[in-house]
Amino acid sequence: MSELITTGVDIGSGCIKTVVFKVNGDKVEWLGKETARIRNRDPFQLTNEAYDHMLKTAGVSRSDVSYVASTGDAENLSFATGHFYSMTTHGRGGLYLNPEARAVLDIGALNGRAIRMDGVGKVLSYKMTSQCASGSGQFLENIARYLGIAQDEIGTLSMQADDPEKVSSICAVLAETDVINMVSRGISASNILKGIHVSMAVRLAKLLKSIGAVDGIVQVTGGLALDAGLVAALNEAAEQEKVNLKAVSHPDSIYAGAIGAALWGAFRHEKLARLGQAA
Amino acid sequence: MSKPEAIKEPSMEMQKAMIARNYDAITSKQETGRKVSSTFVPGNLNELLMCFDIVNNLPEINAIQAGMRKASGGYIMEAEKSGHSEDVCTYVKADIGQMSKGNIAPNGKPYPNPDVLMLSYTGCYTFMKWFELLREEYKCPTLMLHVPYEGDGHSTKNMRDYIVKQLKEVVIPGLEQVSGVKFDIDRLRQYLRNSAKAEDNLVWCLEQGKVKPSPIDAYFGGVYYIGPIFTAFRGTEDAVTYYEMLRKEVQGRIENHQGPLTPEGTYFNDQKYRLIVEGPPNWTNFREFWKMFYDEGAIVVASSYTKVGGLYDQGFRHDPDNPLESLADYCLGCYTNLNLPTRVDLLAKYVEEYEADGLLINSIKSCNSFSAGQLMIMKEVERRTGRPGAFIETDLVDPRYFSAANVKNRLESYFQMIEQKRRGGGSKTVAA
Amino acid sequence: MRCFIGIDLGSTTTKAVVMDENLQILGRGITNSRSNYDTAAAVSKQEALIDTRLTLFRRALGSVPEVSGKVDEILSDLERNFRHVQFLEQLEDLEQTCVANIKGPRFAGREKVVIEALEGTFSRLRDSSAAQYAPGVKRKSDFFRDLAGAEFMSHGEAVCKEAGLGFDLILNVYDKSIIEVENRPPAGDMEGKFVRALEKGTMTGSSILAPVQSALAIPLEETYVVGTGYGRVRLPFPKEHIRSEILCHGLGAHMMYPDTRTVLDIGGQDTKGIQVDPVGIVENFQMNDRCAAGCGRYLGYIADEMNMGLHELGPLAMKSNKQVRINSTCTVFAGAELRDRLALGEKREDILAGLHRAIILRAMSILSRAGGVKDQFTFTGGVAKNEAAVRELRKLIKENYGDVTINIDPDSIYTGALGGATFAVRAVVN
Amino acid sequence: MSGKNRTVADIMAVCQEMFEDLNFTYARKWKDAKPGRKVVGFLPVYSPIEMIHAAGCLPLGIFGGGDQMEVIHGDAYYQSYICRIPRSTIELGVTNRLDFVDGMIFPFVCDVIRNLSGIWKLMFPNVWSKFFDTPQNYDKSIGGTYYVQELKELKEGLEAMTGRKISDADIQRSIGLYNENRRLIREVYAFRAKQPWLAPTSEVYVLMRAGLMMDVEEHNQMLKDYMAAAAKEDRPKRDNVRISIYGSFCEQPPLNLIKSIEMAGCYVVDDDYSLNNRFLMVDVPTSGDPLEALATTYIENSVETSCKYVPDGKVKGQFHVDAVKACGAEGVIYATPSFCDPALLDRPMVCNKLSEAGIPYIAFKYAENSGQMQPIREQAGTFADSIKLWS
Repeated sequence: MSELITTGVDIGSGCIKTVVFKVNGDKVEWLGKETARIRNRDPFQLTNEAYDHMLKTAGVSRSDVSYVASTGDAENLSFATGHFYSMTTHGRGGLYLNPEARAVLDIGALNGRAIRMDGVGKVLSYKMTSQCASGSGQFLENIARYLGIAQDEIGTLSMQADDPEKVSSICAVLAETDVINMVSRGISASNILKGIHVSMAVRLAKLLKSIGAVDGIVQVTGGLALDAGLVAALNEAAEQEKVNLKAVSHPDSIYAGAIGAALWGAFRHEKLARLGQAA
Repeated sequence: MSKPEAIKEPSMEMQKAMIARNYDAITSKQETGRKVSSTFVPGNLNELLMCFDIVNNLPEINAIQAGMRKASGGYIMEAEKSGHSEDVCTYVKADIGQMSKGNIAPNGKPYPNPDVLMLSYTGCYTFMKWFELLREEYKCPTLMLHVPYEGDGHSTKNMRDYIVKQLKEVVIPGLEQVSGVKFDIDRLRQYLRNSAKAEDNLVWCLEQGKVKPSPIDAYFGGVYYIGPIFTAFRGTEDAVTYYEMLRKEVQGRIENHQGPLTPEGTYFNDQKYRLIVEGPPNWTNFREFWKMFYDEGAIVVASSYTKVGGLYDQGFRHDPDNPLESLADYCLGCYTNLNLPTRVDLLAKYVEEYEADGLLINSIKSCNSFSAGQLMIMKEVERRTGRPGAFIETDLVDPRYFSAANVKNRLESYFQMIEQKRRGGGSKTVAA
Repeated sequence: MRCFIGIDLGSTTTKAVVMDENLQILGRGITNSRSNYDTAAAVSKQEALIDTRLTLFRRALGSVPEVSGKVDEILSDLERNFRHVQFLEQLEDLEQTCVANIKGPRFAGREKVVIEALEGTFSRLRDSSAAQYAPGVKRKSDFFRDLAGAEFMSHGEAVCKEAGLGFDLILNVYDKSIIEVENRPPAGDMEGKFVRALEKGTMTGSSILAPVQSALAIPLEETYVVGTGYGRVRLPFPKEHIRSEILCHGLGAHMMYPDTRTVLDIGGQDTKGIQVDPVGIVENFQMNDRCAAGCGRYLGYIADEMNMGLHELGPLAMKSNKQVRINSTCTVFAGAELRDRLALGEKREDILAGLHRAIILRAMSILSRAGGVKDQFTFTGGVAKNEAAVRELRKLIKENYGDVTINIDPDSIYTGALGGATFAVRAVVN
Repeated sequence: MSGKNRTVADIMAVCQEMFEDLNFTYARKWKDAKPGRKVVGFLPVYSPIEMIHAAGCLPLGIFGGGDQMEVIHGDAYYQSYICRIPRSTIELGVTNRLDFVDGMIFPFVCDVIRNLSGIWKLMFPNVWSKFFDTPQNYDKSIGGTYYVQELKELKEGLEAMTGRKISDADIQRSIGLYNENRRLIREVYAFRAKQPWLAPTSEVYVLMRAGLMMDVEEHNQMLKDYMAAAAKEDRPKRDNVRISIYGSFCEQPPLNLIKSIEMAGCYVVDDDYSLNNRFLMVDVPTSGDPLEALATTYIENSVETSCKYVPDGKVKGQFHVDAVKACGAEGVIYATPSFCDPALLDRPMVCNKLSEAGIPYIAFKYAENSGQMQPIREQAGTFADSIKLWS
């Protein structure tokens, strides 16, 4: 077993995340990280730039890297050694951020993903939300923008709600109209945001239950992991459901996919090396 | 202005008491030792079950009760959490969700496990899956009665023979085994005689929708009128009495030129629009939904939902002289077991015979048996009658699918359109 | 004079039409609906009354021999200047609101820099506004939010870059403030603004001033108002003043084209297919169900996603010669589908062409559901202004229903309000 | 071109063309080739197409419109919560793409397809159409007796349409041909299960779909040719996992979905796509009363799928567990069309049975025109990852 450098690249719908690790058996050292917002740019070109910038900051050169693991929408990334799918990587990444976690809830712009894993990151079951988007992060972002609220204000405001207003419509466009109606009825931004958080939380709690995650720590990852209002709503939903789940976040939650990819990359690299020796 | 005191009619009180007694009979099975079956409304074999002293429990009715109590939303979510799809029938999910929430009957006592699942699968595919799912839960005997669909618009001898054979060789022996009671065909004949009597009076009441103003509401009121005959009471003396009582009340309203009672307890006399309605009602917002009609002066004079448990107004009667054959014919002839052309014929006939302004379809997300093809039905009925149709969408017991603003918008547009056409006078119809 | 007003409160825009008792249209007004319906109704009505004044000016100038042949020019000059005055007034309001919104921990210690950046941005905005309102310039939108917004983005980003400041901070202040500004009831003093516009204009001379002033003096009496549209139940009108939007659309289309039999309206969140008889009475209608897939908002999302103006989508799609098949018309997932396709290397114009076709296919289904298309056919609503959508519609109508006359009025977005105004006249005159 | 010289690419070109052809050129040509020929369409899941063949007609499998058809009028007949196949089938009808079809059989699948049979009667009153209700009672003396009579009525219907009597020998001959077809199909499935890298499902699927649209003898030859040609292909074995796909018996997924699953690291080694050709699991006897032979085989030896009642609750889902073991799959993808009542209501029961047997599974929904494959790749890919990394 020897020391190796491994990197993870996670291309999401709005943002690119890259990380670099030094791995030696069970010893794992995080050397660097970088995010870049896509905003109408070519994601692959941007990835190249962000990746090089990260390596430079970490003092690593491309040739030092043993395994470049991609995840997310990066199946076609030209310089990747191998690709892992996002639920594989988020499970592992969540575990890295919180070794006690036995489930991960990855909340992205369009889909939510629930993953249940064991103590070494092996995925036991998982499920994605699909279909209509009124419960998605994208919807929340649109509404916040409409209400004139910055991303980092959402959580604080939501937690000040005293009488959350439920969004009933299934279709996001009609739900948006619901929200406009609420504003016209004088409902506060706090109560609107909390209402959206609650309906998202209920859906996500349903998702967790359906994969058999009914107790223990749930690590929240993905773009919305830092929304404290959503995390609070999740814990309330869990309490209402009388399940012993505790949703927690981590400042580096957004990197979970990239971290997981990098760590599985190392795992795979060693496995391949062993197989190579055997052959 | 003070609110006038709500009027209630004796038949309503009687039905309420009948239902309460049945729930008590179900929930006290441990004490009484009676056997309980679960079964469905369309094609139910109530008279046959009575021959074995079996109490009849109907999960559809329980789901409706949960819907009207506003409990179904929570049950449905519960079922979806355990892996049921958002796409499928909410009766099934309300039933399954209710189980994991203690399975409490409206009288506050828990439902006992059924002793037999009597799966008479008439006109609805989902019934089959529903009881396969319940079978996994209760692990009790399941008796399947396959009723072929009238795909070509009529029943055949082969279908009838097939059903009678299943009754003789599967259902009756199965019920004997579950109940320990020997089958007595004369007992069945007596019950069927009662059924036919009650059916005569029901038909008379439903046909009074032709009177102006209509003394009945054949949809919102109709679901109450059909209660006893569609559920656990067909064949009982109680049901015979109930329909005699109902007939007298309707007769009384006709004499006084009164419309039916609204839930607010007043007579709905000022009827501006006469409608035929196709499809089941929404139960979670039943009163709100009904109010959208009578507030605008719309009365339902005939409906297809009041035919799901038997098409009595088209002449069918349970027949004591041919007991098993008449049960087979009953199953075959339930509304949802009819093919689309037959449903179109029937609805177009109602529009004409009941002098309605048009056909309104309440399309239910849960129920493909009803819903798949309703837009075709509307087109055809419009074409044949020259009277405009309207289409609204809701669900049985899923509150997420009742958008009051959406439904109200369509209803108002429809009523205003009828009104405008009347004022415009003589404007020709959509018929091509 | 007696004015009959129809107001169509839609989910994205609110429209008003003013009619006289002879069913002649005097003016049209539009605003975006946003959150305050009372304000939206008031603004659209005011806009329609402004337009009414212009009509009255036109009538007045018609009898002035000196300006014969030049009336169009004079009026467009007048309107342009009037709009510019209005724009600057709202811009000032926006700036003040923005400055007032710079508070709280987000800005702690940075207030001064942020204010400076804002002032810089607004000063550039004021400067560039003259060019926006120069003669012959086509503006991207009719709404202050869109006009100010687009300029704010470009100037703001530049100013922030120069100042080494994050743009997100300023953008957030803007988002907060624009909603406040939009939801304030409109400022009055229409006449004053017209006078200022007159002064600003290049035209002088007493031959114009007098007739214009006399037209300004005519009192506009709101005789009867009818409300319709998605938000009609929230309008502060008694029930008899409210009509279903289906009926209003049918009647409005009939008023524009008396021979029309089938109407398609694609609005922000609903699509309607309506059949009307020879006197404008609705015979049959269908709308989309609980899902707003394929409605006008869909294009709004796409425009946001592509960082383009709504008006620019059609022209870009017209450049396509290889349409991409798009199967999902779910508005929110449209963005995902778009990214998916771009990632696969498809061209923007080809994807856009496919998206336009997808919308029209949805509409074709609703028309089919409502009983098909009969001669004449009228297409109304905001999407009727989009040339790419219209092109697909023409193609599909021809393929499915043969040679049918297709009417598209440049003012078709006002169809519902026009129907409403007609009902208002009928309520009083008939 | 036929026989040993045909390559996989040749065969695939023929199948692909038929699969994509929304004008059914093959069937039109077949019909025009001889005067008096008739074509009878049938929908999923199961119809006894031997009967159509015995009547001298071409049985034409109609599986909706796929992802290349723009549905305009079809949507006018269905609410948004109804699956896609009936819409695109109606679209095929109203756009005259099926104007040469003389008869239609709508077998029992669910209430939606059942009601489609009525719509067809209203829309095309001059086309012979039949709702074919197979028994849900699996007692030979009850369900079997009923079924024999139904087959007899089907036969009479076909005779009335063609104006030609169908003899027992006709039916027996057809049964013989379809027995061979089923045998060859079982061989192709076994071949793929053994060496999935040589017979990717994106090919096998199209081969089967085309088979349900062409003359059975032609298809029999094609199946033989395919196996011979595929065995010769130089296709490397990849580090993929072996999975079975269930739940897709009626509305079919777009070909891209199958490709996406394979791309995400899965070899499909069993499936229930276009099930009609494998519905009967054994040879149907060619002696004795042919109607009774068909009925008895249906009663005693047909697959378990969601549109059949399972009389014994204890074995519900066991069929799938056995199938997984038989083909050596490492996991199951339960992929169902959106709004498919039979499959979605069955899903919890079948999946529980798989869990009990220790078989990993995932479940998702699709439509025949699904355009977004990213979530599909992600789910199938994670599934493959999980089996690869930890199994």
